[in-house]
Amino acid sequence: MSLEDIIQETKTFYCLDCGKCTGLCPVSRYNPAYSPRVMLENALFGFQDDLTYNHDLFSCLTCYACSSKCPGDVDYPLFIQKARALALDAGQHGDCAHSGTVQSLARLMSNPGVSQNRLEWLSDGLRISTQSDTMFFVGCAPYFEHIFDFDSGAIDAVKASLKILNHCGIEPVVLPNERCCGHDMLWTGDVETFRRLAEHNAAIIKEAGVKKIIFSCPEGYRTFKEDYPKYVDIDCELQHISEFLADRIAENGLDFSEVKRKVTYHDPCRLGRHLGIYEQPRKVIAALPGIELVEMEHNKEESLCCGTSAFVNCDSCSKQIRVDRLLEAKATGADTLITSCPKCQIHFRCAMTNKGEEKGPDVEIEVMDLVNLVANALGDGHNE
Amino acid sequence: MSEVRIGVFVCHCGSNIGGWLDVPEVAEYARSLPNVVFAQDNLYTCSEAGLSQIKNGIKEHNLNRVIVASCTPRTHEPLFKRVCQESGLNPSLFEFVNIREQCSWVHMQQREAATQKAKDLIRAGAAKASLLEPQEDIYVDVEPRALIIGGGIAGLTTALTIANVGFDVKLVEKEKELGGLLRHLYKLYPSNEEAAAVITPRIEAVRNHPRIEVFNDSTVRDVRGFVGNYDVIIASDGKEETIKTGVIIVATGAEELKPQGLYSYDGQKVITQMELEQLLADGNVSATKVAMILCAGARIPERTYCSRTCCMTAIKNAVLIKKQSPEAQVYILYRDLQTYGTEYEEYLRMSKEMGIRYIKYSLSNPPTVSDGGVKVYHELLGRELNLETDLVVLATPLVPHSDAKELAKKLKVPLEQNKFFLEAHVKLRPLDFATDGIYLCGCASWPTDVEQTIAQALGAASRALIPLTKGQVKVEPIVSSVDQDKCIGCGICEYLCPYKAIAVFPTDKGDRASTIVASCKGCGVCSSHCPMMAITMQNFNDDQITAQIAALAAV
Amino acid sequence: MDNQNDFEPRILGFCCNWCSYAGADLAGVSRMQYRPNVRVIRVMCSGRIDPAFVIEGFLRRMDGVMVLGCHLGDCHYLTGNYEAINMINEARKLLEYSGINSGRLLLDWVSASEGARFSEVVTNFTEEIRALGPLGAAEGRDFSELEFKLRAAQATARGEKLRWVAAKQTEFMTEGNKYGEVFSRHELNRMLEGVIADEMAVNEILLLMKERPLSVKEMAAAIDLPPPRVLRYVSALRKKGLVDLQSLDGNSPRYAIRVEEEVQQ
Amino acid sequence: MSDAVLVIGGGIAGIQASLDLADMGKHVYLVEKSPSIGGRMAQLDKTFPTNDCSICILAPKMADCYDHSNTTILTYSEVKEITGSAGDFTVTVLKKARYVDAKKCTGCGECTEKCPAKAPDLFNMGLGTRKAAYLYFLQAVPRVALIDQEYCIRMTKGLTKDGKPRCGVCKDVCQAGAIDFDQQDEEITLNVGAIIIATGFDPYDPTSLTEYGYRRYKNVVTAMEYERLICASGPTGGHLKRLSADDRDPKTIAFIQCVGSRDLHHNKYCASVCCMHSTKEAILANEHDPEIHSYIFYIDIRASGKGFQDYVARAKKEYNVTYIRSRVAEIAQDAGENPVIWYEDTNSRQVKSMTVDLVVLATCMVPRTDAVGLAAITHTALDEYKFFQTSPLAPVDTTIPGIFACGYCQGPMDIPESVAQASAAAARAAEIVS
Repeated sequence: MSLEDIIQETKTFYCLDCGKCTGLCPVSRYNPAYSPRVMLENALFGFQDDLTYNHDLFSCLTCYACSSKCPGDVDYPLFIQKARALALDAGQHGDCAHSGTVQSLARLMSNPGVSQNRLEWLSDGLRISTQSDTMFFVGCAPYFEHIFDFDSGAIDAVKASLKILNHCGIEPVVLPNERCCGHDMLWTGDVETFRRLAEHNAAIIKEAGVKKIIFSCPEGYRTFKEDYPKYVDIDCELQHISEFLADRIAENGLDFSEVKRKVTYHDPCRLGRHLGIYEQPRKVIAALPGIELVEMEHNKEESLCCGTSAFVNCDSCSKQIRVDRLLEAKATGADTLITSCPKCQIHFRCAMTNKGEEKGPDVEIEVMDLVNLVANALGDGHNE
Repeated sequence: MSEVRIGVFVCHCGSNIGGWLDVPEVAEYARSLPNVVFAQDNLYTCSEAGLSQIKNGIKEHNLNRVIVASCTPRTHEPLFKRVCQESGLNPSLFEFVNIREQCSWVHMQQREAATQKAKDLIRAGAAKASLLEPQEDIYVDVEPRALIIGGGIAGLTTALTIANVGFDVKLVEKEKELGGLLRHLYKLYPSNEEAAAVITPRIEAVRNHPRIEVFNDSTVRDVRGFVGNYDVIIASDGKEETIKTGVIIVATGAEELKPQGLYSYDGQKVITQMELEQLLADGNVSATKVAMILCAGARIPERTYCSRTCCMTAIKNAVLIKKQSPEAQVYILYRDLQTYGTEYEEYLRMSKEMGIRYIKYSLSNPPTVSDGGVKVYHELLGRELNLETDLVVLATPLVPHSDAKELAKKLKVPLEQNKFFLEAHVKLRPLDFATDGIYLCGCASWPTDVEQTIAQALGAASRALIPLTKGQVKVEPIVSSVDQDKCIGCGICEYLCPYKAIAVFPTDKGDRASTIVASCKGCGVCSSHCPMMAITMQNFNDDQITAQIAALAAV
Repeated sequence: MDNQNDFEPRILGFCCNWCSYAGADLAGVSRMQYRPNVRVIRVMCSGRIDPAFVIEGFLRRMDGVMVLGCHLGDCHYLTGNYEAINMINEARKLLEYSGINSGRLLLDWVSASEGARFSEVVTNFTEEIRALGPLGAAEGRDFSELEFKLRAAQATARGEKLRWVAAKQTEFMTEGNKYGEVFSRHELNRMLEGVIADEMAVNEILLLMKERPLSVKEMAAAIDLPPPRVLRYVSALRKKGLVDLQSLDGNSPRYAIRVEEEVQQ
Repeated sequence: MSDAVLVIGGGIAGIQASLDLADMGKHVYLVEKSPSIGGRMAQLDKTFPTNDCSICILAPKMADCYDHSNTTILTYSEVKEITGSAGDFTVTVLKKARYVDAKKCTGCGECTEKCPAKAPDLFNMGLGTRKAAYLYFLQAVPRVALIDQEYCIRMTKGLTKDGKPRCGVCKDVCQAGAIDFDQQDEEITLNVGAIIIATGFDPYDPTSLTEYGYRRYKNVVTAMEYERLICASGPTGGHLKRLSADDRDPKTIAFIQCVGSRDLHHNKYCASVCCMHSTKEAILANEHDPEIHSYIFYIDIRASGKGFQDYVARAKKEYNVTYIRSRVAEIAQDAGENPVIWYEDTNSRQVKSMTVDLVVLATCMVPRTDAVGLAAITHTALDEYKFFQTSPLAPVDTTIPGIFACGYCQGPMDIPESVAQASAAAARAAEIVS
């Protein structure tokens, strides 16, 4: 793909040079050198090297804060995604967080021969099947348990999701040979690895014969929904678990025990701005008796990113964004910060473990995935 | 005449007056003036509420003079005079005192001084009002004919509209051919129609219209008369012809500035948009690396205005080049893009989609043109770009014709500072001149695109049709009158009157001057020059002015 | 005398309806701030301004008079402002003869689009008058002295003789008099000045006699003219039947205004 | 055949078209939906580029139009049906009940004074309240009160237990005996030869631009609200102050351009007048208080009309107005309810924030919501933006012969252009009914 192709695909030429993207960009506020607008403008005037050899190409969070409000409707995150592929062709990699472990893992998984022990987390109480029409896509949570030196909470969320599905009478298919969805590969420019992963997943899903896939990870959900169709066929209904829950609650209601919490909800970029899902998680929270939901200054469409995506380029700027977000959460007076993305949770928890070294402001707040909140409220009585 | 009973209505004009001077105090003061029997303040005297207060005041206090102290008589006098008339008071017994443009708006930080000045002006107004006399309206017939100056799209459109309603039209064009600026254009934005296809049928329609007579190659030599009765002397082919007409429409257009000395303009490699139009029309554009520089000669200290049409012209021509050769690189160097409205903004978007690139430059760091290239600092990118070019096109502003000033003088209408014609009111009377019976449309007034020009031309036709269909117009009764007992028939007034509206006639007392009312425009030169002080200007007579002076001076 | 700094000049303004008054309106809507010293009377044309109005202003103790018209060539009435030049020129001479600094009279041009210029002209003129001080200050004379002269000037301005010459200026300069003699501006000025000198003297004499009967000598002393010249004027007035011999002061006859004849004023 | 003309919409365009035709001796029926003619221009404080007081120059035209012997003004009325064709249209107009007898009402305001029921003041853009019995605005033409049945206690609350109406204060205090609770809507049939549509615009609701916090933050207002705030006959009597409880006078004001305009997510087009009205509003702010510093955030300054460039230059030089090239990204709020503006200064390419006292959103202007209905009634076509469709070469001709459109309902334009178009429409109509 040439630079001109990228301009055409992302409609970069519609840029009004108005600067709204840059003004909205969470990165630009901390990194004055970083300007989405100038990045686009350079591309329009053919300065390709200024793009591919630019460290800041990897600073973008692809959070869509810019494009969702772009008056010219330029798809900047897509532009970045494609430009990173160009950069990779030129031998340029971004700095990846956690020493690139996540990326390496994904590349490893793209090798068809590799064998994994994917279901080791499955405990006795949780039921899965091989016959159901519904599949639950686990994603990378089983690996996250082992990568981070703090409790990522990722696998707990998977367990909670399964508990919820079971409670609703669903024993989903969970595939032992499922691979990383490829999200991080795609967004770091490694299209080839992404394609291999997509093809693998498409094949095993087809083989499983399921009709519907439920995700608790917004990245997997987005990738299946928006990116897979360009490479593979997935002939299934796709749903995020918050959508699933909102539907269930609207249809029959669910019997919840009281939740004495004051919570605030953090919209993950992939679920929110990428896919427009703002109301369902809030409806789910509102359905919990006794709970109080307070909104942060930036919520829904204006929600702030957690500061890192695709485990790329996690620097001081990312940390600052994260701290700001946690401070916003604390400012609401909530005792719990709810999110529905395992990665948001990881990044927030990471920020809190780091706080000692930086002697920054107190950002300690309980962070919990929406599914954990719901699963807890379902109580033991319902959990056979 | 019975006792003088003056009512004074002092207007707050919202806060326009009330915010800067003490209106109630001024009204209170007015009440103390000689002959003033009633005074009140109103929030907006010109509102329905204010007007009915005037009516009530006249009725309840048996007023026989009304003073409104508010804004300028130049806009609101007719309204208040009408209200007086409706209340049975002769409108000439109304006096206007301007305490807004003359006081509150120009002495904003001097409340006391402004209040005092308002009192003084009202005192003078009351002094004059006491001496006002009722006048009867004067009506004159309108010659049922329109004369249009300029045969471009504006003039042609106006001519057709007026003729279609059923009036004779005389169309004067200084060039040999009709069509104006459009004759030099290739295609029009945003419709992409060929200019020729637009103008030619209209020229045909005008040529074939039984009610329209065209004077090609002709100029206006002189204009005399007044609304309804203009005599326009047309010079063509060395011959002169006088046309009697009721109304005159100025549709003389404008011309493209030739950018001599700007950006290495040479008419070859560096050309104007209109020169490019010609090349495009002839299919003679082979350039594939084109830079267009906007605001060439516009929005600079010596010509501050934005010519409104050049951005779209440039974009349209850029699109034409790009359509002709899709591989062409076209850059548009701009300062602020004027793609206002719906279609132009869409056109801009389309041009970007086609690959035309926009570069913003600033006046302090303008592009430089050299052989084969343009160097420009892209303000928004923060870097200098070296554009290789084989053609540079300058978008230059439309400027008034050099003879506009002369025509303005003949018509006795004003020009604004850039020498475009100045309308009666920039907001609400865009197609009228302050002089009755003369109208304007199109680029003569300001650079306008074709759509706007047509709208204005139709609009000017409407304005001109008012006196034409009415058949007569009212003349302000500000005319001179001669005291036949004092007059000695010296003829000085006849000599000085610019309108030949006063002349010496034999009478049984000997030669005496008298006024030709329909021709008199009320300037008062006769009155100030009469050796015998025998001439009175109605509504501006010596006694009234002297009373005003005395009242202003009284402390 | 007022302290120069506290002195707020009182200025009378005349604006024509089409240009300068419109310019004042524009200054208004544009909120151009200027000194509040000028009181404007709106007339249709600057050519309407009779020199008598100007004199009247000073008689009423205005410190300055300002006449604003359309720019030359832009007059709504074609030539009105050229006539204004003639009239103001005449008024200026009358002021000079009355001992008043003619800087107190301004004729200038402001178009309908020159709001800024209007405010500038007003402000500048106000400051010029402020610098001159109250009427009489720059002249070094009491107002009562000036008043006498101004009353004479007023009568002169309203008198047939001066009005005739003044009104004929344009014709004399372009087409000439009835003998076809075309006059230059300089010649006309001399003619005008001659008439003014005579008429001022005559009117001063009449004013003096209005107070009480006077001898030629007394009159000559009062208006600072050689007695023979005063005698000439008095003789002319007698011939016209305006003045009568009233009594004798020693050898000198005293003259008085004829009772039944009112001097045109 | 009829030589009368129907004008729909009583704003400046409708008024001008009516006046031209009436002066030509044609009978004009002017139908206006609201209780008074005057339209949007009546809501403005001043007009650019001369700072003429808007109502001052409009009011005489309103009065002329209403009092003209050749006009019939139907306010508080709507066109319901149109049949026929050019030269001979039959029009059905619904004249809504005012519950006040227009012939008797003197507009004295007594009923308004005493009415106990409050309603949002729509003329003041919902800032402040008016009564259920009200005059649409101070300079309303005709000066006839009306009763808002949605808020009138008598009409909403029903009878008391003993079968008596719950309120009737207006009727009691009206000395002219003009209050008539039994008044009914009326259908009027008109025969006209031509129709002129001049329905104008609505301001675009900026609530959907969530990043600007309109309605969330008290000190973020729209330009139309600002016009009312700064107008002497507005809800604050012309005292420019913040809407937050602190009531503070603003010292710094940010004017944000292109709010919902030139934006593919909202309205693609340029509303054409915002650069200039914002410039005017900034000038007015400084005039109210010379300490006020205004910032105008723009993309392109569209100042191409007569005298506009000089006006902008004066705003910079004399009125403490700073122009910043940027489309504002986000408006937040600090603890003192001060709006915090985040933006990229595109000339310096720096992301900056600025805390101001007041934000004014120059919202896009969109066709009136009922344009669609009117298009259906008249069978005229709308363009993709829902403006009445015309062509550049016949700028006031709709797609139906004999029906013309002028002013903002035809496309974005300023007042002089609307006036010129209104005269143009009058000329076109005159060609038919002459």
